[in-house]
Amino acid sequence: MKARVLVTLKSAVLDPQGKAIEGALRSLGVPGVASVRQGKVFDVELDAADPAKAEATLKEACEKLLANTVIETYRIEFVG
Amino acid sequence: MKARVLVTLKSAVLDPQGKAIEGALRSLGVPGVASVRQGKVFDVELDAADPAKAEATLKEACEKLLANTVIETYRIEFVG
Amino acid sequence: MKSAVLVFPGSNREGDAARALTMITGSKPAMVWHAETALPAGTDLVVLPGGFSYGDYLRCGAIAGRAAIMDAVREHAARGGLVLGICNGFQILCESGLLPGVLVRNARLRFICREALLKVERNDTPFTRRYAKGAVVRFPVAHGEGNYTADVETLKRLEGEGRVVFRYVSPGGQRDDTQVLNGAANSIGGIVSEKLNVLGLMPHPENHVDPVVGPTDGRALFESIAGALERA
Amino acid sequence: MTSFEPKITPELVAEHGLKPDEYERILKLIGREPSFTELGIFSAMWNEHCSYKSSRLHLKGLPTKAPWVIQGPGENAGVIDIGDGQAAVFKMESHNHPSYIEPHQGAATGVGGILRDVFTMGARPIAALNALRFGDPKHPRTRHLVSGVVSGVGSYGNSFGVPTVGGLVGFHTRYDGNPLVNAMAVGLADADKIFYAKATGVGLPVVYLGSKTGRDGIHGATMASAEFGEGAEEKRPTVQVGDPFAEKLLLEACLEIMEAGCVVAIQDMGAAGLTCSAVEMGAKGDLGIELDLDNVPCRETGMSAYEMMLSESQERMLMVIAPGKEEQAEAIFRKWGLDFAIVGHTTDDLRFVVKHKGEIKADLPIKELGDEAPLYDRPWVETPKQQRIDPAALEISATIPGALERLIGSPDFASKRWIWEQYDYLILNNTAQRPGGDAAVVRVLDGPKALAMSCDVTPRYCEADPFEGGKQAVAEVWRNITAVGARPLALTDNLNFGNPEKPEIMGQLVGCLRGIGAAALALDFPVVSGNVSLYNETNGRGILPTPTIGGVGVLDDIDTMATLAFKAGGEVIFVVGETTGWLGQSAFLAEILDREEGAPPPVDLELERKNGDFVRALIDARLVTAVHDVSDGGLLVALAEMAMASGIGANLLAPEGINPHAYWFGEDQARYVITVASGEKAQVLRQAEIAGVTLSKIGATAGDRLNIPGERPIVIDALRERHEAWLPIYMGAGMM
Ligand SMILES: Nc1ncnc2c1ncn2[C@@H]1O[C@H](COP(=O)(O)OP(=O)(O)O)[C@@H](O)[C@H]1O
Ligand SMILES: [Mg+2]
Repeated sequence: MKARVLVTLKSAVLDPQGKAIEGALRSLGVPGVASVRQGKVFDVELDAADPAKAEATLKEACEKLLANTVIETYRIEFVG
Repeated sequence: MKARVLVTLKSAVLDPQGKAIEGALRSLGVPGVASVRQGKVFDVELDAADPAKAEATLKEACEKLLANTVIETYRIEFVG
Repeated sequence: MKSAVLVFPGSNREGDAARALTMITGSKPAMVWHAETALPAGTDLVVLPGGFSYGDYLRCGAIAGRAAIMDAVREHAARGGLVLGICNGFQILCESGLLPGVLVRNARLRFICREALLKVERNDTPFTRRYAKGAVVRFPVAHGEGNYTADVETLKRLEGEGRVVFRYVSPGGQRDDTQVLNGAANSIGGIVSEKLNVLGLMPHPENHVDPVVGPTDGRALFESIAGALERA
Repeated sequence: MTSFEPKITPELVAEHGLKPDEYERILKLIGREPSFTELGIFSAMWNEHCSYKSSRLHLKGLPTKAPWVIQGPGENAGVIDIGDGQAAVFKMESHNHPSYIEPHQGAATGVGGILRDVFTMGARPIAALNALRFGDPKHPRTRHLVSGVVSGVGSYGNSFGVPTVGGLVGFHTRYDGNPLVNAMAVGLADADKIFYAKATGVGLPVVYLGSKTGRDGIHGATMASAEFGEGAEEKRPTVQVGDPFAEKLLLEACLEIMEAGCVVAIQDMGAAGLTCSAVEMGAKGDLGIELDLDNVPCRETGMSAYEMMLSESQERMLMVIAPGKEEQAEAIFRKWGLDFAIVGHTTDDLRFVVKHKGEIKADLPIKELGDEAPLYDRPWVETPKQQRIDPAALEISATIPGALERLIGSPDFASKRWIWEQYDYLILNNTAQRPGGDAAVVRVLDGPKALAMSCDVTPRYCEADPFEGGKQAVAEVWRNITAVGARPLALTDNLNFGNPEKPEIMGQLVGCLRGIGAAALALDFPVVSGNVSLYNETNGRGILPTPTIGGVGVLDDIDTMATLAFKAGGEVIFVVGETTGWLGQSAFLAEILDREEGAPPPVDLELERKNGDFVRALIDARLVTAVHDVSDGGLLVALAEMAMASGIGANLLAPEGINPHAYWFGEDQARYVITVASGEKAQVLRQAEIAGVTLSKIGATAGDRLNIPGERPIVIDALRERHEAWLPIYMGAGMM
């Protein structure tokens, strides 16, 4: 079973990478980008076939490790 | 207009980060994770309201900066 | 005094920390592998050294923050034992919940190795007793993710409780947020726990202890610890 | 399942970089048509990188011996005795092409490779250096390359935990499509505990250690093989990704099993991975090797024998383990979280046998794979000599201060702080001389001994006169090491050239090698390791000939170490050596007059030695307060660097009987600037007389400006600002 976990910064948290990218895009002459925020994506392959169990596993993975909930939020998506 | 850009490593490319996370999940006792690959996600806000134009802008941003097309592939998604 | 230096896969300044401790406190620390579940009996000081634990993949310090040994470190800290986290060690302390906040990529996104000036904001901690209050010291930094961030309330609390121990300053000794190396909130270089027994800092005092290789402003930090433990 | 393998066609042979006559050689050697896997093995063993087929003949002329040389060229790295039972282990290697394709990963894996070379020998890396050459700053790709290469070098070394203490960075349009990334590593080992690739003992396990094997870096024939393999859903990148974390674990694990006496032979898997490492271990030990690829830890599914044999996945090692030590070795590797697999054994039949899924994929004579590699005596022509430049014939409008300011702010001379501050140069707490000096100085253990190291070359000289340029590169490195007070002991070279099939290029290689050899011999500075990188060409135009030299020397007492910063006002400034005003191929000529012409400065090796020994003796006797060698940019640039490093200025004397521009900016060799406290002046003059060394007083330190009679004063702070400005502004202009 395949899943995707998206970890993004909470909106109140400063994102230096996003800021730098905005600046770089501007100086590269890419027009019309108002803002960029960078996050992480994890493509996870799971042994479980049961979606409920898979979801529980991923939740545990996020809470324990993948996201730092002080600054980040996460979202779990199932792909195919 | 909001868009999401997903940048992931091409499948044959070594992903040291994913590997380290797999190991960490294992030792944290999170069961049933067969493999993890880590990528980046960019949440982009665009001035353009025209989807075709927005797509063109994002493509340019990816090719020029967001993705390292030698080892990465990217995907553009429009969110709401 | 008995100190323990933790070693995680990917730690790389554990030797520097051990050398500084040995040189200044006169006793050699125990090197403790991350997979251990207990600290050596009678440990007074735990040092989390610099490096790239687990490659700093995922987030710096994240994986190490969840290592087996960290439960023992938490207990040690809860008992009032001293804990010093330097650079990656600071990152690990934040990730493990022993200190608030988090360290993210430097504002300019580049790794930076440079001598930095820091103001010693208080000298009533076990780590800073041998510095004058307000003294400006020179410690090197060597990090790519030293940009300290926390939410507004946490920052307010830290400042209100006077828990910022080291702050990056300009040569004049003034806090100067435009001069910071890494973009850290409030120019924070190091913070201490509520009970003052856990210190995390990004710069490397252990690399400025030996006149052969540079200034020696870091010595007093280790002397402070030794002194504090002697008195205790 | 019998895997399908492509037929051997002339096209396939060509795609493997083998010439028709080379293929004939293979047929004759094995008496039949090779299998696809065997063809891959031959292509790996017989390419330029592994076989040195174009350069081998000429490399033979290099002096490689001295009483202190423990291991010369031919192993993973050179080894020299530095006294007190300690050995320095070092080498330099290029990662030019990969760095052009993907600068960050290319440079990172270059650093990873050279570190592995050093710790394969049983040494713990204590320092890294890097020599970088980029194209014209105005070239559209240059900024991207600088940014990527520097972050790659830094990220790998920083994470691995080795201080990056020195290097060089140059720009020239001739590197536009061919940046050079030469990485050097220096390690420390007990002199009696060096490990080698040579296998001994029949029937011993051959063990695979480290990271898993993927399809990384399978070159040339990949396009062909991709059509046959599985999972070709996207165009396969041949880029290797470095994992410094894995390498750090590999280092610790390797040193631990070496210490535990488990290792008979060890070889890292670098270029052409498993193939080169296995063949070398067997061939050096006069043993056969049989590999069973079913046991190779793979990262990807369905890898063929061909792919496993040619994979260049990083952070891997091959070892022959001592009898009965397998379990202990395995436990150590598992503790570090690394793969450990027995993938074969040594045999007594001198065959290299590769098995996969019950099939024999290769069965080749192991010695001949290396020994019978083609060796070419390629035709070469000598580079035509150029005229000596007469300063009087030059039209110079720039004032001397104006020219200095322009030079010091130009890409080649501007401060490289923006770069080296991205490298951790302090870790291990032994860096006594940081980037910015003539040579880096790294304390050995707890001292007082230290190693001095430097890398250098002046490609402009090499192009104008390969022989003199080769000599000069060695002399300059020797001088840099001398200028901190150390005794130069040995060097490593990294020969970066264009296409050797062109007689002019081959002439550059031959000329430079002769020059390097002559200087190494005259200066007792033998070559103990090196690397050759050829075919650095774009659109038929070669790079400037760039034989980067990396040197190591020993400083017995770190307390005597000299630095280049002026120390105080009121001290006498002397120049050691003769100043004739040699402007041919000088930086002044190139940068200020936009002319890269003339004969480069000749190098008098006897004089180099005499002047260098003199300076070293002064340092040793603590008679000098600051020392800097005079290299490109000439006397005034050297003085400016000493002033900028300290904030102290100087009142300089006007030259007599010599064109002032040529005097201040000429690049005569074998020179040093030294400062002497006034009390020691007489003593120093006497020493010079005894040694027969030319010593000229050129001024005294004072104030915060450089004052040249008849010229406007040069304000040091302003000069420093210019010096520091160029690179950050350049790098900041386009990107983050
Ligand atoms: N790529 C680099 N990495 C680390 N240090 C560097 C690099 N490039 C230059 N440096 C350092 O900057 C200083 C000046 O370099 P350079 O101008 O090449 O010296 P030289 O006087 O020998 O010509 C040296 O200390 C050198 O080690
Ligand atoms: Mg020099």
